[in-house]
Amino acid sequence: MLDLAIFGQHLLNGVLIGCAYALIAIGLTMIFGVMNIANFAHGEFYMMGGFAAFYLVTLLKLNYFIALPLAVVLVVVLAVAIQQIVFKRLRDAPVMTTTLVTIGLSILLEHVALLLWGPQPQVIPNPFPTRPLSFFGIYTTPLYLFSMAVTAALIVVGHLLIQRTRMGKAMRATFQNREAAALVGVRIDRVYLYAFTFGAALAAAAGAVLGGFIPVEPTMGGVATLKAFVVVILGGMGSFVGAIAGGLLLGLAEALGAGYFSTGWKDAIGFFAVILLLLFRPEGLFKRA
Amino acid sequence: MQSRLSVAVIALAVAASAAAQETVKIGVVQPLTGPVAYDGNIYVNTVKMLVDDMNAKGGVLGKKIELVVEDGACNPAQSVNAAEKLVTRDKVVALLGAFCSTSSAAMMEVARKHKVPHLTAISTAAQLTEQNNPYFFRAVATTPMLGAAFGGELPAAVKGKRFAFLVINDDWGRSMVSSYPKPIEHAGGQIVGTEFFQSSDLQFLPYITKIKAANPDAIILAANTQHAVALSKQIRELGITKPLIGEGSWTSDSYLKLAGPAAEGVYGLVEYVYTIKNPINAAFVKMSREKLKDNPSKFAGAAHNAIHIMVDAIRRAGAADPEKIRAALTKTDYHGLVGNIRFNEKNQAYGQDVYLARVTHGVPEVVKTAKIAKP
Amino acid sequence: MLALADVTLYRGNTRVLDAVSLEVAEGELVALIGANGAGKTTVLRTVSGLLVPSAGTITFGGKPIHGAGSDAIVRMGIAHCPEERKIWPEMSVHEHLELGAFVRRNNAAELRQDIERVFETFPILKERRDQLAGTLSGGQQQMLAIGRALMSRPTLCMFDEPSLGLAPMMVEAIGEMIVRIRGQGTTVLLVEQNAALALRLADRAYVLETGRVTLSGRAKELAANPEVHRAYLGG
Amino acid sequence: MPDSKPHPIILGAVLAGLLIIPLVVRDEYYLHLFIVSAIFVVVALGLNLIVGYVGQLSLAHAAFFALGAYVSALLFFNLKWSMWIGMPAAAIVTAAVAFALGWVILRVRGHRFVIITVAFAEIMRLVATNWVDLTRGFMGLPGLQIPALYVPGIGAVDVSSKERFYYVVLAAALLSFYICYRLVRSSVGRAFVLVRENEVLAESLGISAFRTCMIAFVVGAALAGTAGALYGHYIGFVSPDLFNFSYITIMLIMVILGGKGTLIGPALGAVVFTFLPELLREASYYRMVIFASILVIATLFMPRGIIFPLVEHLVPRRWRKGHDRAA
Repeated sequence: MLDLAIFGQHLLNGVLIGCAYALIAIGLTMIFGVMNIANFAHGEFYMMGGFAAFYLVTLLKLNYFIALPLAVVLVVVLAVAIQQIVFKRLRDAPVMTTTLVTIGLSILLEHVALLLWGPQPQVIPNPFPTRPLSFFGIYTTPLYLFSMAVTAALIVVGHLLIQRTRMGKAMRATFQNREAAALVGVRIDRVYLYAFTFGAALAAAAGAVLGGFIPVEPTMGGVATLKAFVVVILGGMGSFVGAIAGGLLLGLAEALGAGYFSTGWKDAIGFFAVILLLLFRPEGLFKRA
Repeated sequence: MQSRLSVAVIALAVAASAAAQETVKIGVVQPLTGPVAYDGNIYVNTVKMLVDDMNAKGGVLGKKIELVVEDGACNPAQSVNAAEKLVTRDKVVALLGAFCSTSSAAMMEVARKHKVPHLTAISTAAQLTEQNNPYFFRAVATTPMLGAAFGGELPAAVKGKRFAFLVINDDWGRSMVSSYPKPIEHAGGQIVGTEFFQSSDLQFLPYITKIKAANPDAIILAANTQHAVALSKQIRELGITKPLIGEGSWTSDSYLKLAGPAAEGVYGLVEYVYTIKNPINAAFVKMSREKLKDNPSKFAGAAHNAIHIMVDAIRRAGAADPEKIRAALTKTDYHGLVGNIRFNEKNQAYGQDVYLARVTHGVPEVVKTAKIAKP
Repeated sequence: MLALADVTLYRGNTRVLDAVSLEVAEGELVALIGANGAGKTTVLRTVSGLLVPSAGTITFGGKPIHGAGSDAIVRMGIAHCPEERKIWPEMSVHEHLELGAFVRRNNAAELRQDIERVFETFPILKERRDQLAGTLSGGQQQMLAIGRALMSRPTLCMFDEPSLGLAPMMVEAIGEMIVRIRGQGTTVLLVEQNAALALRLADRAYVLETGRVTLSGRAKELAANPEVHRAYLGG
Repeated sequence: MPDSKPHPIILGAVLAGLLIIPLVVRDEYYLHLFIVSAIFVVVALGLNLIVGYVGQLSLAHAAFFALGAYVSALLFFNLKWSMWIGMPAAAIVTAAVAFALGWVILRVRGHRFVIITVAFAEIMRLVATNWVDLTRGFMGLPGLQIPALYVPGIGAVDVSSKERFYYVVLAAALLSFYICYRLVRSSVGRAFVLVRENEVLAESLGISAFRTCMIAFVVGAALAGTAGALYGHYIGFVSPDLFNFSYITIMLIMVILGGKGTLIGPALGAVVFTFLPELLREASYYRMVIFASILVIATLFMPRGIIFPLVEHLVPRRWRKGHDRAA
């Protein structure tokens, strides 16, 4: 018998996590699309966003709602530095170089975080009441709803920025044909910088928002990167809309797969999908052929 | 005049340090990095604090004790490398540690090879003491021993029949799932669900939802701090109000602080909790609060047991000689933090107390004590 | 207006351009012809700042521009309508034109006006203004690429093989279009493999062979040159 | 970029140096590191075939290494097969798995290839942790032993001590080196480089890029599997930790910083980067930070690696006979 409340709960879990996956994956897919780099260090921005928010709230005693955007700002500053120091040099570098450098960077950031903040998992204190809310037997909390709303809002805002703004259009143009973009006067290094920091900002936002219920710790970035890669492949490498759809799909697939199939193998679902897609449908699931 | 005095002071200090070079070296392998680094660091800091205290009181065999600490990262290969280095290069006379059972399992082969006694007070995988390794000792109850001691008490303690497991997917979680059901069922309970989470998970909503569908009266968990915090919060957030019973860090200060209200009412099945009443513990708690600014956790308790049992053996051996220490260890009859500890023929500790503690107003209160029977 | 003096360019160990010198005067339509791989496209890419010459100078309006970024060069008034059109397949016609004016940071009214002007020149693009460029036909894509180039209000517009892969009728239309653009006061540098077309449209022409300028002169005279005739006009 | 042929005197000196290590190095800890180094020489040489010679970044290599360790361990526990059978069995199984995997993935290139190999490695890790009935999951398989070696005419020789096991792994390392050496100097080796440098050109010359990649991939995997079996038996314990991402990271560091596309480079890289993290133990907390920084900086600024150029620089040209021009 299918218990509807439980089924609903799985769906809700899937959407919540799916939004987070999407938010992290958007940046990864953009960096991939615009710079042609598979950034294995992307998840570290998610981790650093979480830590930044945690320390702003606990050490500086900042208001939670001020700390969240401020945390993103801090990570953006760092992302700009990383872009200028490292990623700038990766322009037109072979796949081997970019992959190795980003893997190295990921280890570096993880261990610097470990040195600075220790291995202890931290939960960002937040002003939301912890008492769960229930609708028809489906439980959630104000914080979950807030997180879902913020991630969804950021996804929409990100989408609008990419679709409507001058720089957003320049990014898409650069992705679709870099030389043509250069020939209308788009400064490619500027586009790289914007795409990279924008992606880092979204990942950091995910870390800051989710850090209220998924503890923040130095190793979380690596796991997030792998999931984000799965999402990017599902959605098609470089596709913004694909990353959103892919994120939700992976979140739901994992939630339902774990709920009705096997929790131990839930992570394998995505990786199998990745292999099959890259072999047979590299443009992702959502692109019209 | 003054300068001459300071020269004398320096000369004295040099002489003292020269004398101190004759030390008894004990090697420690714990995860200082990696997924369980937090708890590994607690262990290391506690051992360091206790050794400083012992040295202040004259050390052992008239020598200072010197700790050499290496990072094993909860990774078998790294732990092996660390142990090799400690034994062959630092010439330690005894090894403490490895946190994760897999690391201890790998490390004990090094101990056997080099004939150096190796004591763990944390790794609980049952098969560790089944390897016929005369150099390996375990000063902690295994999960099956805990299960045998307390499993039967659980239905009465939580006034329920239906139990579900939500445990980490490793030797610990799996041995819990294989050893607890029998005593529970014997006491009239039943198991209605079993879920294993991965150590890389910090988001448990699918597991919890699945457990919820089974509608248990209580959930039995195996998790250390980082998982325990996320688990208890997320379980409450999905509207499950049933009691939680955990092996692991469920009564440690770090957990209680991080989990906040979600920790209220949680039961911990532990080998040590800082609220037990005895003079050794009172002194230990006082020292920890002063030096480490924290109430000792279960891992601090393990550290206390480990270093005391080892130093006690060295003292009884009468020499800093690995073979003699090993022989002395087998004859351990140590009365300490959690009662009396001896080793059986497989070098497995027994006789100590274990506790069922319930978190009340943020403080773990002992609700039941049991003694580990000789296996 | 545009002058290349002894421009040399290496790619790896191969010399792609060998002391190329050429000039384009204001208001002229100059053609650059040559076989496949002669280096015609490389010349244009070097002028646009996509490539940096190893030696030699490029001046525009008397000022040296070699080494400047491609964005700065567009801003100076050089537009480059690239080989194979290089449209953005998943962006709309309208977006292409907007981005064509990327360097001008113009006000909205001016932008709208310019877009209307392109639409007047290419009415078919107006019909498809919201269509994705990838769905257009080859000729329409070429029109879009030209329209995009014109959006930066260039004083010099460079076309790279605009007739490539088009139906004969479309080739004629594009040729007319280029003449019209020149008629509106824009200087044109045209690269073509279709030498007959290029020599018919151009005032002057240069012949490029394996990275060197081998011939130059008035287009009519070159068209009459028997060597050129044999090599490039298929006669 | 094949290595130059070594001068016989150099070769002899190096071999002699390798042979006397257990006699000179009395510190067991260092001997332990030499043994692990030799095992990783086998791994790095294998990875180098696919990464260095055909130029595809495979992140599945650590999974093959772990697979080899598991195959040999499972044969040991379930069928009581000794390591001497387990090791070739591990090589055969990993080669077969690599062939099957290669059959589907060697048609893709670049990022797609990289990500598929990550996904494969992750799936293998999940299998090792979740197929508890076979692998005992996270509990791992402890108690592996190094069996005696039957030498015809002498009988059983105990090789389980470090001093003796060193010669076993040294033999494995030298044999792998020889196999790779013959391979890259054959027509297949020339095909490797051609495919790496210009696949279209290679195909136009009638060289199948797919087949060429497959050879490198399968031989590389077999070497990784062999090394995995040796490692498992030496450490005495096999667990899913072997699938950790840190292993592939260190293997890549060995190959890339050693000097990919050469033989000496990755081999020396394996030794250096087995010792370096251990020596950096003194720096305890900073170890991985230093390590990762080296990786980033070297990849960015030293595309030929560190060790091979150093060797080239230090060993005078006249000592190297028949120096090949870099491809």
